[in-house]
Amino acid sequence: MNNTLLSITIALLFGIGTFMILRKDIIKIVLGMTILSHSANLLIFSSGITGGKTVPIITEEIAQHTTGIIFTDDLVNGILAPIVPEGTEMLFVDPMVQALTLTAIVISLATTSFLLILSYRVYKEHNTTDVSKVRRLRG
Amino acid sequence: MTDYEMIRNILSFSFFAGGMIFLFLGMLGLLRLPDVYNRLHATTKIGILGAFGVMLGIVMKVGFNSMGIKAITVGMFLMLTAPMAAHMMSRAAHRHGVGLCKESIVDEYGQSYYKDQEKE
Amino acid sequence: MYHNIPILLVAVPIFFAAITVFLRSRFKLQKALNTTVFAGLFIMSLALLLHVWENGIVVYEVGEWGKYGIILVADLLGSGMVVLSSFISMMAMIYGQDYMDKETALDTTFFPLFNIMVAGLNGIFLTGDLFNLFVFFEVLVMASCGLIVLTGRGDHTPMLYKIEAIFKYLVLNMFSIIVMLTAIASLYATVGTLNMADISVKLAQLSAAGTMPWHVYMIALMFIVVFGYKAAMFPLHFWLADVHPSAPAPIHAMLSGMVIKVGIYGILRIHYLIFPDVLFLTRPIILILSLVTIGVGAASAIGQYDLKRMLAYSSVSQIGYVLLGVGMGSVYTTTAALMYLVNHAMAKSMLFLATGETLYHAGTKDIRKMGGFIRTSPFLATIFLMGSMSIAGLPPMGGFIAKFVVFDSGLEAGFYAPVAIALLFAIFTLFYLFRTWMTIFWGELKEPENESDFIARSPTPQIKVALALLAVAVIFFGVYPEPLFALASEITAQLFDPQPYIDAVLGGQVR
Amino acid sequence: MNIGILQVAMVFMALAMIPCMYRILVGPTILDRVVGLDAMTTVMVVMLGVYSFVHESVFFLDVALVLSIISFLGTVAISKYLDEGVVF
Amino acid sequence: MDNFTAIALAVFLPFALAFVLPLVEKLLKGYIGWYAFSVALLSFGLIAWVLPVISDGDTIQGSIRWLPSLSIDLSFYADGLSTMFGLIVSGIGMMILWYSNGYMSKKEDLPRYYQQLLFFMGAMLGMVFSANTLQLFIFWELTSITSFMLIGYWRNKPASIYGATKSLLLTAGGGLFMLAGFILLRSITGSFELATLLHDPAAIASLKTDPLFLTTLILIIIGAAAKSAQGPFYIWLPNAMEAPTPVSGFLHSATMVKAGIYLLARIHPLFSGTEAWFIIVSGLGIFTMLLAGFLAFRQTDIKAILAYSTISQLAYMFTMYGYTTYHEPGIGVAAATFHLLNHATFKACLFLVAGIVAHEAATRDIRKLGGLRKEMPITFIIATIAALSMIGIPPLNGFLSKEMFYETSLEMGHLLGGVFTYLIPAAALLGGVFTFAYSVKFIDGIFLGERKKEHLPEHIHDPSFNMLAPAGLLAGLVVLIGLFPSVAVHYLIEPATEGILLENVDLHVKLWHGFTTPLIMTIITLILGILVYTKYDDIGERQDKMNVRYPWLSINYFYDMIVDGAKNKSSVFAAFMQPGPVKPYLVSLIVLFIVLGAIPTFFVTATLIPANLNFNIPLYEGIILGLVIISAIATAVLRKYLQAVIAVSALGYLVSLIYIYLQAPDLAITQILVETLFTIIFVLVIVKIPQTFKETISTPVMIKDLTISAAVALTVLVLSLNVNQGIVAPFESLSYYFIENSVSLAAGHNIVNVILVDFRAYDTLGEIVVLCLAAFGVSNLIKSGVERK
Amino acid sequence: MKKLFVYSIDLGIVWCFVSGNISIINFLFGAIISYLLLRPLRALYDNITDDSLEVLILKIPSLMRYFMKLAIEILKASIAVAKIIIQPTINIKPGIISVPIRAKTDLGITTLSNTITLTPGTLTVDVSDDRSILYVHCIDIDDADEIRESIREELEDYVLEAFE
Amino acid sequence: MTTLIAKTVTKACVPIAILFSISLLLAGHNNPGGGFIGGVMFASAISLVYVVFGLDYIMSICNCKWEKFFALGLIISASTGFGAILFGHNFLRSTFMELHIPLIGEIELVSAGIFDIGVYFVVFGSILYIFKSTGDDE
Ligand code: NA
Ligand code: NA
Repeated sequence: MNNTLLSITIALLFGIGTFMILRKDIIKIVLGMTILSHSANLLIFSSGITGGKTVPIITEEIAQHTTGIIFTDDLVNGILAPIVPEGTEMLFVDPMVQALTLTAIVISLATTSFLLILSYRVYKEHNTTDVSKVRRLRG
Repeated sequence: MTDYEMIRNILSFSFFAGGMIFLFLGMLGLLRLPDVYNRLHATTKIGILGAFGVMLGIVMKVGFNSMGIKAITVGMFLMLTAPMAAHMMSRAAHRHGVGLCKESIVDEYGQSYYKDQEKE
Repeated sequence: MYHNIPILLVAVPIFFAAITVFLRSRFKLQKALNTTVFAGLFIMSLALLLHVWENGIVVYEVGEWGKYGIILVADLLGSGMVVLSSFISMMAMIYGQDYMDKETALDTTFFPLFNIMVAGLNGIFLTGDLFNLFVFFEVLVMASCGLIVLTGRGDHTPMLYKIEAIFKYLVLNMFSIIVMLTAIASLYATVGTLNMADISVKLAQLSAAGTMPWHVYMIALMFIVVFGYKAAMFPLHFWLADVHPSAPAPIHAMLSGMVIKVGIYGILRIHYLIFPDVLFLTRPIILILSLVTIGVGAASAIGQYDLKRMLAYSSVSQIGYVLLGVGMGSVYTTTAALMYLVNHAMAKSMLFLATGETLYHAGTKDIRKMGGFIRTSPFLATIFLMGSMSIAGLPPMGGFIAKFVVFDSGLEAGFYAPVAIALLFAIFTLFYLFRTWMTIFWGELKEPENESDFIARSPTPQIKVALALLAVAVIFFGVYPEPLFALASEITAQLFDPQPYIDAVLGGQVR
Repeated sequence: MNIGILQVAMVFMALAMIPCMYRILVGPTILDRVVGLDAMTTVMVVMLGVYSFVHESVFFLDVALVLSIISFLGTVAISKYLDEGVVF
Repeated sequence: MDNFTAIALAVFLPFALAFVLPLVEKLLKGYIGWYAFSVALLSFGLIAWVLPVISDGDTIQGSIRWLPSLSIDLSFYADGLSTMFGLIVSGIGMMILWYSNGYMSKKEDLPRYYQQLLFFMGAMLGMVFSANTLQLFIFWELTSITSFMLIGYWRNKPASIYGATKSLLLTAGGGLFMLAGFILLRSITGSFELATLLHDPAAIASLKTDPLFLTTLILIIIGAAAKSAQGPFYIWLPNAMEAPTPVSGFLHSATMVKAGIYLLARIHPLFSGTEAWFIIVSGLGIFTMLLAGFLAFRQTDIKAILAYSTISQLAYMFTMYGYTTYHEPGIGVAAATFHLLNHATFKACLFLVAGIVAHEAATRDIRKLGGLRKEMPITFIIATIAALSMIGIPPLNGFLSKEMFYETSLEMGHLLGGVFTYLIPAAALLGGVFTFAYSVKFIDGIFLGERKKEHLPEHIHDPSFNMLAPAGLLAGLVVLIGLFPSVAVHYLIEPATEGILLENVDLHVKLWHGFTTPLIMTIITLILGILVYTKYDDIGERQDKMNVRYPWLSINYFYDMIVDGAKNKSSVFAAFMQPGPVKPYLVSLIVLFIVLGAIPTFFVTATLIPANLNFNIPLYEGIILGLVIISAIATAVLRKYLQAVIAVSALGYLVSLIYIYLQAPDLAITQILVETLFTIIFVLVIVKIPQTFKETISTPVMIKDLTISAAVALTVLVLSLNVNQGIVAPFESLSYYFIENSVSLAAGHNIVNVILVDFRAYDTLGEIVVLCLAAFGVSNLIKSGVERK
Repeated sequence: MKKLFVYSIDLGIVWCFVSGNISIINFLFGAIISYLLLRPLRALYDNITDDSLEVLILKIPSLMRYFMKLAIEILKASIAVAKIIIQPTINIKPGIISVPIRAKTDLGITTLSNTITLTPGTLTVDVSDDRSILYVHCIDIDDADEIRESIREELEDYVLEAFE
Repeated sequence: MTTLIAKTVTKACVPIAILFSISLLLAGHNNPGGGFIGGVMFASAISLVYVVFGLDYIMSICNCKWEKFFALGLIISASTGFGAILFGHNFLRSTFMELHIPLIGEIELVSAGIFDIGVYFVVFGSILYIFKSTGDDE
C-alpha cells in the first residue's frame, strides 16, 4: 500500500478524531475516541517492515527456506539485531505489528466499551449528553 | 494445461466475473432504486448471487479442499442469514414508520403507505 | 527462587484476582487470603530489592524468548518502586477490608480489581518492553476506574461526582494512551524492536554515528505527554483534583500514593534509558512545567473546603516537587526526586487513609463542618498531623529529608530561582495543611451530636494497624533516611549509566 | 495475470462500495443506512472471495465467514433496536 | 560518662522521657509535674556537669553516625555559648515546670502539657548543641512545632488557633528560608558542619567574598528574625500569648524566641565584620526595638505588654550582635550575651508574675487590675525587682547589661562617625525610655493605684508556694547576678563570648565603674521615662485611633489580608483553572502534544518531510482510503447517534479492509468482530440515551477546533511520513526471529497467533486482564446506578 | 434426547464445513463437540418436534430438489432485478401484499419466507401473528394474485415437501 | 418480540457460529483465528440469542454467571504460565509435543493452545458479562 497515502489517511483520521473529542455531545466524543484508536492502530500497523507480500501464516506450500539470519545477540562483536544477509527478501508481511495492532484493538475495545457505558451513566446522573454541562467537579 | 483444467478455469473465472458483475449491479440498485424495500431486493438477492458466484468460482478453481469447503460454507451461510436480515430490516423499516415510495401501489401490511420518506 | 520473583509479583495478583471471583461472599476467607497474598507480595518484593541491591539486576525472560519476547527487568528503580507499591497496597488492602462497603464492594469486585491494580503497578515497574508498558498502563487505568466507582464508609462522594470524574479521567487518558501508542509505533518503525534496552543500544548507535533521525526527538517529547499525564504535571493535571477525591479512601491512597508515581517512573525509565540524547530538551521542559505544577497545585489547594479535594491539589503540588528534582537533572537532584517520591507516597497514602476515616468520623467532607475531633479521635489527629508534617516538610518526618535534599540538590546544581519558587510554595503547603489540621481537630465539635456518637465512628483496630504501620514508615524515613538515600543514590547511578541494565537484558541466552 | 485480475476486480469492488457509502451517508431514512452497511459487508465478503480466488489462499475465506456471521448479528441488533426500541 | 555522652543525654533524655510519659502516666498519678521537673533537673545537671570544662575554654564535640551518604552525622558541639544556652533552657525549664505544678489545674490535660514541654526542652537543647546546620534546623523546626502545639494548648479557642497558625507559619516558614540559607552556606563552604566551619578561617574568608554571601545571610537572618519575632515577623509573638502563661514564660520569652539570637551568635564568626551584617542585623534590631517598645503602650493585656517588651528586648540583642565593623568585630557581643542571660531571668520572672496575677485575679486586663500590692505583697516585691531590672535600675542585673548596651552604642556611633555618633546612642536611649514606660506601667497597672473592685474577685492573695517559689528564685537570681556579676560572667558570659568571638575574652563587669557616659544616659533615660509615662495612656489611645483610621499601618493587617485573602483568591484561581467541563482540559492536553511535537522541528537540519515520497497511488487504494476518510467525516458530521454509529461501523469495516489488503487476516477478523461488538454495545447504550441535545457549533469555536485538529493532524502526518521511511539501517525488525522460529520453536504456523500466545503471551495476558477489568468496571458502573434508586 | 443426537450429527457435518476439513474423524470430533454444546442450549430447541433420523434421510431427495429450484429461482430473481436496475429510468410498481401460507411448522414458515426473499421480486417483510399470512414486498406488481399463486405453486410445494 | 422467522434462523445459526468459534480457537495456531477471535465469535453467537430471544427469555432458561467464565479463563491462562514454573522453566515457557494417534495421524499438542483456551474463556465471558449487565439494567 502506498505509504504516503496511508500516512495522510492516518493523520486525517487523527485530526477528525481530535475534532470529534472536542465536541460537546458525549456520544460524539466516544466515537471520536474510536476514530483515534483506528488511527493509532493503523499507525502501528504501518510501522512494520515493508516488502513482504504474503499472509504471515506458514503453509505447507511455502517451504521453510533458511535465510541465514543471525539472531543471537553478541554485543561484543557489535551484533545487535537480526543480521539479514544481502539479498534476503521478506516473504511475509511483518507479523509483529499485526500482533501488536491486535492487542491494541482489543484493549481499545475494552476501554471504549467502558467509556460508552460510562457515557450512559453520565447521562443518567446528569440527565444530559452535553458534556459542557458535566461540571459539578470544578474549582 | 489439460482441457479439463482449461474448462475448469474458464468456468471458475466466469462464475467469478459473473458474481462480481451481479454484485456491482446490486449495489447500483442500492443507489438507484426508490425506497428502502426496493433497495433491499437489490442487495439481498443480487448480493447473495454475487457472493455465491464468487464462492462457486473458488470451488471450481480449487475443488473440494479446505478452501473450497470454506467457500461453500460462506455461500451457504449467506443464504441462510441474508434473507432473515432482509426480513428484519424491512420489518423494522415498516414498523419504524418508513413509508413506501410513491410509485407503490399497494400496502396490505400496514397503513404507512406514501409516508414521508425523510422520517428517521 | 529469586529468579522467579519478578513474574510472581505480577502473575500472582492476577491469578488471585480470578480466584477471588469464585470466593464471593465468603468474606472471612477473602480477607485472610488477600491479606496473606499482599503480605507475601510485600515480602517477595523486599527480597527482590535486597537481592538486586546485593547481586545486581535480575532479568526475567517471560517464555524464555530473550529480547525477542518480553523481558521483565528488576533493576533497583523497578524493584524499589515495586517494594513501595507492595507496601502501600498492603496497607490499603488491610485498611480497605474494614473500610469498603460490604455488599457493594467487598462482595463484588473490590478484591479482584484491587489485586489487578497491584499487578498493573508491578507490571509497569518491572517490564522491559515498551509495548508491554502500554498494556499494563491500560491495566492500571481500567482497574483504577473500576475501583473508583466503589463506595466505602467514609466516602461521602455522590455517585454523580464519581461518574463525572471517571469520565474526565478516561477521556483524557485515552488521548494520552493514543499518543503513547503513536510514539511506541513510531519508535518501533525506526529501530525495529520494542525491548527498551535494545532500543537504547540502537539509538545510541545512531547517535554515535550522527544519523539519529530527527523524529526520535519528537517521539521522546511525546512521551512527556504520556507520563506527564500520569504524573499530573501541568497542564495535564486537571483530572487529578476531580478523580482522586472521588475514589474511596484506600483507592485514593493508591492513586495518590502510587499511581501518579507511575508517570515519574516512566519519565525516569524511558528518558534516561532510551532517550539520553534528548535529555537536554526534556529536562528544561519538565523543570518549567514542574514549577507551574507546584504553584498551581498549592495555589488551588488553599481555597478548598472539601478535604479530599484539598489534598488532591496538594498531590499536584507535591508531584511538582518530584518533577522539579527530575527536571533539574543532576545526579543529586534525581536522587532527591526519588526520595521525595518515596516519602510523598508514604505520607500521602497515610494521609488519605486517615482522611477516609476522618470523613467517616465527621460524616461530611466539608472542612468547615468539622472541628474538635482531637477529643473524639486522638489517634486520627496524630496520624493526620504526622502526614501533614511530612508533606509540609517538617522534621522529624520523612518529608523533611525529602524536601531538604530537593532544595539542597537544586541549589548545589545552581537552580536558584526554581528552588526559591519551590521554597515559597513549601510555605503555602505548610499553611494549608496545618490550617486544615487545626480546623478539623481543634476547635469545638461542630455538629450538635454527642461526643459518643463520634467516638462510635472511630477507626477499627485493623484500620489502626494499617495507619500505624504507615506512620512508622513515615517517621522511620525521617529519623533514619540513610538506607533510602543510599538506595536512591544507587538508583540514580543506574539511571545515569544504563550500561549494566543493557548488559543484563541483552546478555541472556535465547532458546 | 493474477495481479491484473486482482487490480481490476478490486477497483470494481471498490466502486461497488461507493453506493453503500452513499446510502450510509445520505440515507435518506435510517434503514437505508442500515441497508447500506449490510450491503457493504456483502461487498466485503465478495472482495474476500476475490482475494482468496486470486491469491488462492484460504485465509481470507475465514475472514469472509466471520464477516458474514457477525455482520448479520450487527444488522439484526440494529433492526431490532429500530423495531422495538431495545436490543436485548 | 564522658562529656559528649553527657551532652547527648541531656538532649535525648527529655525526648525519651517525654515519649514514655503517656505510658507511665497512670503510675505517676498527681506527680506528673514533678516527673517533668526532674527531667529538666536531670538535663540541667548533665549540662552543669560539663560546665567546668567549658568555662576552662574547652569545647566538647562528638558525633553519632546518621547519614553517611550525605556526610551528615548527628553531631553535638558544646562551647561556652551553647552551654550557657543549655543551662538557661534547662534552668528556666525547671522553674517553669515547678511553677506549672501550681499553675495548671488538675482538670487540664496534664500529660499532653508536660509531654510537649519536655519535647520542647529536648528540641531546644538539641538545637543549641547541634554541631551541624542541618541538625540545628531539624531541632529548630521541632521547637516551632512544639511551640505551635503549646500555643494551641487550649485548642478549642479560636484565638489559640489563630495564634498557633501565625506562629507556625512565621517561625516554621521562616525556618525554611533559613534551611535554604544553610544549604547555600554548605554549597559555598562545602560543609554542614558548623563547628568545624567556625574554626576554618580560610573557608570563612572565602565565604565573605562569595557572590552568594548576601543571599545566604538574608535567608538565614529571615529564619532568625522570624523565630525571634524581629522586624515584620514580630506579629506572631503577641498572639502566642494564648498559650498557658508558664509556656509563654518559657518559650516565648526566655528560650525559644532566643533561638534566633542564638543563631545570630552562632553564625557571628561567619558573617560578621561585613557591612551587610551590620546593616541588616542591627538595622532590624533598632527598628524592632523602637517599634515594639512604642507599640507596647496600647496593650491592655498584661501578657501582651510582656510580649512587646520581649520583642523589644530581643531587639536589643539583635542590635548588639549586629554592631560590628571590619576592625572591631563583635564589640556588642559581650553585652548582648549578658543581656540575653539577664533577660531570661527577669522576663521569665515577670511572666510567672503575670501568671500569678491572672490566676488569682482572674483577669489579665490591665484596665481592670490595680492596687494588688496589699493583697499580694510577695508577688508585688518579686514583680518590682524583675521590672526594675528590665528598666535597668542598679543593683539589678538588667542595669549591668543595659549599661553595656549604652556603652556599646556609644562606641559604635563613635566608630561610624558622622550623624551616627548621635543617632545610634539616641536610638538606644529611646529604647530605654520605652522600656521604662512599659515596665512601670506593668507594676503600676497591677499593683499600685486603686483596687478596681468591680472587676476583681473579693479575695485575692499571694499564690501557693509552688507558684511563688520559682518566681522568687528567679527574682533572687536577678538580684544575685546584679550584685555579684563576676560569677555569672566567669562561668557563663566569658565562655559564651569566647565561643562567639573565638578568641580569649576577659570581661570586667562591675556594678560601679565610675560616673561614665552610659550612667548619664541611664539617668536621662529615667527622667525621660517619667515624662513619657505621664503621657502613657494618651499615647496608647492615639495609637488606637491611628490604627482604626489607618488599618494598613499594622503588619497584622497585611498578614490577615494575605491569609484570609488566600482562601478567596485561591478559590477564584481554582475556579479559573478548573472550570469543570472536560474540553479545556482536553485542549490543554492536545495543545501540549502539538507544542512538544513542534519543538524538535526547530532542530531539523535536513528536511521536515522526507523528499522521496511515493505518490504513485493505485486507484483501489485511493478509493478505499477515500472511503475511510469519508466515513470518518460522516461520523463527525452526521447528527443522530445511530447514523453516526453506522458511519463509524462502516469505518471499522473499511479499516479491516485495509488490513485485508495488507495481508493481515487475523487482524481483519479481529477488527470486524470488535467493530460489530462495539456497534452492539453502542446500540445498547443508545437505547437508554434519548438524543435530546443537539450541538450547534458557533463559527469561532469551529475555527478554533478545526485549527487544533489540523495542527494535530499535521503533527501526526509529519511524524508518520518520517516514520514510514522504515527501520533505520542497519537495524532489522524482530519479526525475522518470529518468522524463522515460529514453526521450529513454537510449533505454530500462524505467526501472528504464535506471537500472541507464545512469543508475547505476556502481553496477551495483560490484554485479557484489561478485558476482565472492562467487564468488572461496566458491572460496577451499572450497579452504581441501580443502588441509588 | 434423541433429538440432540440427531442435531449433533447434523452439526458434525457443519463442523466439517466450518473447519474446512471433511473426514470421518473430523466429523466424529465435531459431533461430539456439538453434543456437548447442545446440552446447555437444549432449551432453545424444546418446542421443535422430534424428527427421526430415517425421516431425515428420506427427505434428502426432496431437499436436493428444493435447493435446485432455489438456485434457479435466485438466478432468475437476480436477472430480473438487474434488468430493472440497469434500465435508464426505473419504472416499477412496488407494494406489500399478504400471502396466505400452508406451512405450519417454524422451520417450514421460515424456509418459505427465506425462499420468498431469495426469489424474484419478492421479499418477506413479516409473518402474521397467527402464522398464516406472510407479508411480502414485491418490487413490481402487475397482478398480486399471480404472485401469490406463483409463490404457492413454485415455492411452497417444494418447501413443504422438503421441510415439513 | 422478534418474529418466528428470526428465531428459527437463529436456532440454526447459533450452533454453527459456536462450532465455528471452536474451530477458530483450535485452528488459531496454524490458521487465522485463536482465542480472542474464537471468543468473540462465541460471544456473538450467544448475543444473537440475546438479541433475537430477548434477555428475559434467556434468563428464564439459564442465568449464566459469565464472570465465572472469564475468571476461569484467567486462571487457565495464568496456570499455563505457572505450570512452566513448576517444571523449572520460566513463566509462560511454551512447549509442544507431536502425538501420533492411530487413525487420526500426527497431532501437535501445544501448551500455548491451553493459554489460548484461557483467552477464549476470558473474551466471551467478559463480553457477555458486559452485554448482560448493560442489557439487564432497569
Ligand atoms: Na457493525
Ligand atoms: Na490469532
